[in-house]
Amino acid sequence: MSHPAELTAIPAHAHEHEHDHGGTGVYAKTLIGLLILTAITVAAASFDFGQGNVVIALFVATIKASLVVLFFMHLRWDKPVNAIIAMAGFLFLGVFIMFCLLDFNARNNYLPSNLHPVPDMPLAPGTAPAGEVLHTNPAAAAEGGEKK
Amino acid sequence: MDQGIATSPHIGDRPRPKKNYLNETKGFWSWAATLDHKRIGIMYLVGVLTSFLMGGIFALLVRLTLLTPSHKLFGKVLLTAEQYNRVFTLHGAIMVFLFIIPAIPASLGNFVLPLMLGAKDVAFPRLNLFSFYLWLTGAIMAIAAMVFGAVDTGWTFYTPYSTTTDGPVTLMTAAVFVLGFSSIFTGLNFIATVHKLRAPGMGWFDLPLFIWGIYATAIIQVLATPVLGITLVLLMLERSFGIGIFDPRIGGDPVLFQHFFWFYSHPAVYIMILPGMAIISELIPTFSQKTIFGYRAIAYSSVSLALVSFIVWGHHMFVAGQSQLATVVFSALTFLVAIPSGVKMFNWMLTMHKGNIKLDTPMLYAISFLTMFAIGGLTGIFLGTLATDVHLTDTYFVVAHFHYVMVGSTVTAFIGGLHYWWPKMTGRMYSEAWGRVGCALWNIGFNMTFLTQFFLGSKGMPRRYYNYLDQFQPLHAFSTVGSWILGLGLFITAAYLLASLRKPMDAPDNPWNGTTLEWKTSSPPIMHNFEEQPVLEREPYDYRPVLVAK
Amino acid sequence: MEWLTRLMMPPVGSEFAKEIDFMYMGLFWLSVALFCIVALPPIYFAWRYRYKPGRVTPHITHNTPLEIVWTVVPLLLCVAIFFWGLKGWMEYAVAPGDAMEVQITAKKWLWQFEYPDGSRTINDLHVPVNKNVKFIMTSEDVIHDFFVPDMRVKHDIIPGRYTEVWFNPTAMGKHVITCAEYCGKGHSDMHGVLTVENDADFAKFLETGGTEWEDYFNGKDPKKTPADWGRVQYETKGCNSCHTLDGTKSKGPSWKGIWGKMETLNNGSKVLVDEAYVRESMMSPSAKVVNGFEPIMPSFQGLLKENQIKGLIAFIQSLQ
Amino acid sequence: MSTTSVDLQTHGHPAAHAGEHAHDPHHQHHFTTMEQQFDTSKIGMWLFLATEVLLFGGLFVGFGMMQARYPREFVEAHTHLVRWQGALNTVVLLISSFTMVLAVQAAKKSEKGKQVLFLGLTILCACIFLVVKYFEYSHKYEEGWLPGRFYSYKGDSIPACHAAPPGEAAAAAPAANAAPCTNGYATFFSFYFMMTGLHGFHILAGIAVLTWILFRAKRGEFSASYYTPVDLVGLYWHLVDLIWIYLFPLYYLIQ
Repeated sequence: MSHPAELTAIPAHAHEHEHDHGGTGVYAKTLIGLLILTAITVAAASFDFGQGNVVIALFVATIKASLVVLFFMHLRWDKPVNAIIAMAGFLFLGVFIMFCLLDFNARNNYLPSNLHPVPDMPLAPGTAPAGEVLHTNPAAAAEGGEKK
Repeated sequence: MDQGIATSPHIGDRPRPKKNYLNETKGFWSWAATLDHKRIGIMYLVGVLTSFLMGGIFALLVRLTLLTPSHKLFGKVLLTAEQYNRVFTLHGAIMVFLFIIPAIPASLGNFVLPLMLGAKDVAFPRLNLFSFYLWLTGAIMAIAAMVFGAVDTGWTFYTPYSTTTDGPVTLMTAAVFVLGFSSIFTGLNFIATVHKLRAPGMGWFDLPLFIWGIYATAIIQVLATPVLGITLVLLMLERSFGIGIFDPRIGGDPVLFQHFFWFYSHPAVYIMILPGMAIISELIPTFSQKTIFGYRAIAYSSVSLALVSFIVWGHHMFVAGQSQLATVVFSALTFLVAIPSGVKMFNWMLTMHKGNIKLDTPMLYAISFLTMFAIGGLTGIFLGTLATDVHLTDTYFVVAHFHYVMVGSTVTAFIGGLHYWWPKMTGRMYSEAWGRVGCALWNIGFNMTFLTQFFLGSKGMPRRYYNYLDQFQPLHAFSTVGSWILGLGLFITAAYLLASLRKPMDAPDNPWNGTTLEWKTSSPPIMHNFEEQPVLEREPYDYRPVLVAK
Repeated sequence: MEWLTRLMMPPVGSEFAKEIDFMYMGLFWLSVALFCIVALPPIYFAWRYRYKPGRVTPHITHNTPLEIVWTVVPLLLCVAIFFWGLKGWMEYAVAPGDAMEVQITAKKWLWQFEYPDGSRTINDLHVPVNKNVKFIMTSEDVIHDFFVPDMRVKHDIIPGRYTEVWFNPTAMGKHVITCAEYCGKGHSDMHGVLTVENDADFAKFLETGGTEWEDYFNGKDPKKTPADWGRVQYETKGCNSCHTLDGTKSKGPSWKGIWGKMETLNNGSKVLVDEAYVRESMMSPSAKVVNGFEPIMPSFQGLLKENQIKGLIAFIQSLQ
Repeated sequence: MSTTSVDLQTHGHPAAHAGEHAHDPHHQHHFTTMEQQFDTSKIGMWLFLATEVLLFGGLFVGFGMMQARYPREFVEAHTHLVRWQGALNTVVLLISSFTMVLAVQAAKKSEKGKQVLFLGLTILCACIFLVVKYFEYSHKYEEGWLPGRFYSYKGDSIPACHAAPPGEAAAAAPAANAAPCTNGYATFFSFYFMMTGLHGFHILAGIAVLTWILFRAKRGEFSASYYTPVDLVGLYWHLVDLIWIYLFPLYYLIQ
């Protein structure tokens, strides 16, 4: 009972606040920042840091994305609920990536990808024609198995 | 209908207004182009119930085919193996995507949510209508796919089977893609509505628990469904262009498809069950005439179920070839689901304690929900536990488990909710006596059909089997007989509900002595829901008599 | 309570199955107890507090200690069950090092089993009793699932990858093998028979090289001739890495048209390529090396069964 | 909508608001105030953007997992993308975001001329982006760097057949019958076309809505009291930019 809905809580002059933030100057600075970061990330890519290249590229991209979200998309001044929604999107994407990596990084049981069609076994009635069925060399599979 | 409610604080008997949302405007276009959430809710209701009928017929067909190992009925083979595979796929796909996902949120939710909030409509009425037409488009595409030979992939579309099998798989996945976006827009609409269109004086913890459930559902709809969309797009492209992501012949990974699919489809289980729980949270306090026990616990458990549902999808893949590390992590996280579910059960139980319980039809369904959800939830422990899951997964045990959750719980709650809001939606009371008969048959039939399947599963009967070993025949036959009783119960329910529509309007504004705002307007409501903007004066489920005197 | 276990579970085929049954029954009784706790009280309350006009209900909004109890106790219970399940699963997931390895190739809709000595069977799996057996599985088309209910094990079989499962059978006799991942029209007919037998019987089974070869020699199926069996050997025993079938020279002579030819050996003598020579070349390849080739071929003594040699001879014979 | 707004008056909505806002034609009946209506639209838009993030996110996850599966092939395939084209497009999109935000500001300040100018510039940038994309795509097409089964590049950098994990299984690979194996390469270009294609589709959709907004701005529909559509289209446009900010390094820089 004690929580008034937002619509009654909005002061009448809230609308005017919208004009206060931002401004051409802020936007111009943001753009310059974004262009500089683009230059940095392009420059960094011409050096070989090994795995570091990916980290740098994605880190810079995240800074750039944050600038866009905060200033161009006004999230810096916007109502918190919109920020929560935006973050939820990225958060759940992160969950998705994280758990998939948890699986993929721990895998070690791929067959050699040199699969080739070998019609070595009669096909059960109704199966696809021989050319479409992959035969994997069981001996190769076993070898892969021992090598993990 | 009932005595004693005249003294209740929540009754507001006014003369029935001449105009209501049903008769304010007339003609085809007044419905087809309506922006009114109540009419859109009714259109959805008709749509999902039609889908339910369709899916139900396929279910009965599946059961009938499994009656005997020879699949013969009166000397004729009922379905061949290919037909059987198509029929169970259609049953699954229709029930999941066309019926159960939109069932509660889009039909009852659409109708009730703005009323409960004291709002005139949902936040984006045009988007609401658009999402209904998306649903309709998806339904038509699914039926078209059915006409063009139907698909035999199972509703899960597992690769590489789905990328290599014949049939209109692309059309069917496109249909599901469209249905997904319908679901996204419904969820989006509800979140915005709950945030911005609450009646004056209604804070977050004054929301009816139905709204909390629908809100939690909407979070999943918005955040998980896009991944289903992209998964299906990838599947279609894999089929038509061989892009090499899911099909191992061209370098893809079928287990990646399962990750993609279950990232949506596990949370989708909560798109199905959370609204059911939401309805139960309304029915139990109303028919116990007692305030809800642990309001905040129920509200938080809805949202936490929604969030936890995103991090447990790997439990569908314990033996599917994901890494062992992932399997262990997903099993551990899966057990988290049990906690909020348990919390809800205990709260409902304690709400009934010392109540004043009227066993009207909706309440009978609510109690049925409690028993069936208990069975569905507890058998989930067998499947979440790694060692037993290895034996039980991909068998009838799983089939029985998810039917207890999706049908025994969600559909039971849906039917209960339908009875609960039927007077509000149609302005008419249904036959209480027949209602009880229908509920009894539903319970007997359902438990006969699916309790049996736990035994089939633990005995080692794999799912999606056309032929089975003779030793399973008695159990299959028992299950099939159960499905007839189940069907009869639903038929009776449909019959008396439809029969009630022929009566003149006789429902009082608040037949159940409910406390939420939808009972404050007339039955059926007027076009813009309330004569005056309602202001929340009492918390929901407040049955204290002190305030009666006031 | 043994009858109840038997009512719900398939026959016990291994010690692991016994453990799973124990765990299953433990969870079953736990579930029965929890069902009584959460689902029966509402039914009792519905009767005990049935509607009476004018009855006033108490306004009880919550009870924090009680709520903490029913959050924490189930949580602890869940943690315990998780570790119990993990313990059993570790046993299933990690095969012992000394296990005999059997290759499984699944395809629509049959099982192909290959033993370490090269013996192959279709849908007919034999394993010795009380020995650890590990299965290394892959699929040729779609996902299948190797499920032996009596052993309480199953695992998906994925094309492009191999997966493993193992068990130690204790119950002699026949058990059902079944496919548990939907794979199309013949999914429900994709059965195999697992025969658990004593060491002597198993040795006898291996000696004859499994049972699949019989299909190629009994003349019943025109698509299964001894030469076809030989082609299978050519591709799986590694012959194809040195001998071509199209006449081009590789590390060894091509088999095309070689049958019945007089070959010049590296010592200048000549030899007729007939059954005796082919046999000798497989068993002691360096004895007579064809001119122009290195003596690099390993001996296949003990690696090829009689039926396989016969098949290979028929195959070479057919390459005219 | 028209019938329902008539209903609004007949149903005695609190008169105070009606007076305050002087019947703004854009005011929908079920909102009490324009402020509430604006905030609701914003929430709706942000929710939509969250779904967009997850929609694209699926492709990012797919790309990441396939890169984990085929690290060597992916790095090699990367080298076929032209870095300066990607960089140019990045700059173009960043500038378009800047002009977009100025257009929103102009709408807030009721400056009609500036609105039209900046919206026009934004559309221009979008078109430049598509032109660059066109040259990129046609180059790929000519070389046969195409998705999935259309991959037909015959260049020397792709060996006849790969074994994965690299080298290990080479011994087991029979010399005969080694068809050129494009697994991984074809997958890379599948993702390249899917992700830039979906992004390009969003650019196209963006051009369509921007044009629509441009015409409405020309008619002078937007002012300080009502500029919701400009604001929402702006948010959408920035998201399209934001996705490119991730696509650019992922495809053009990591080599």
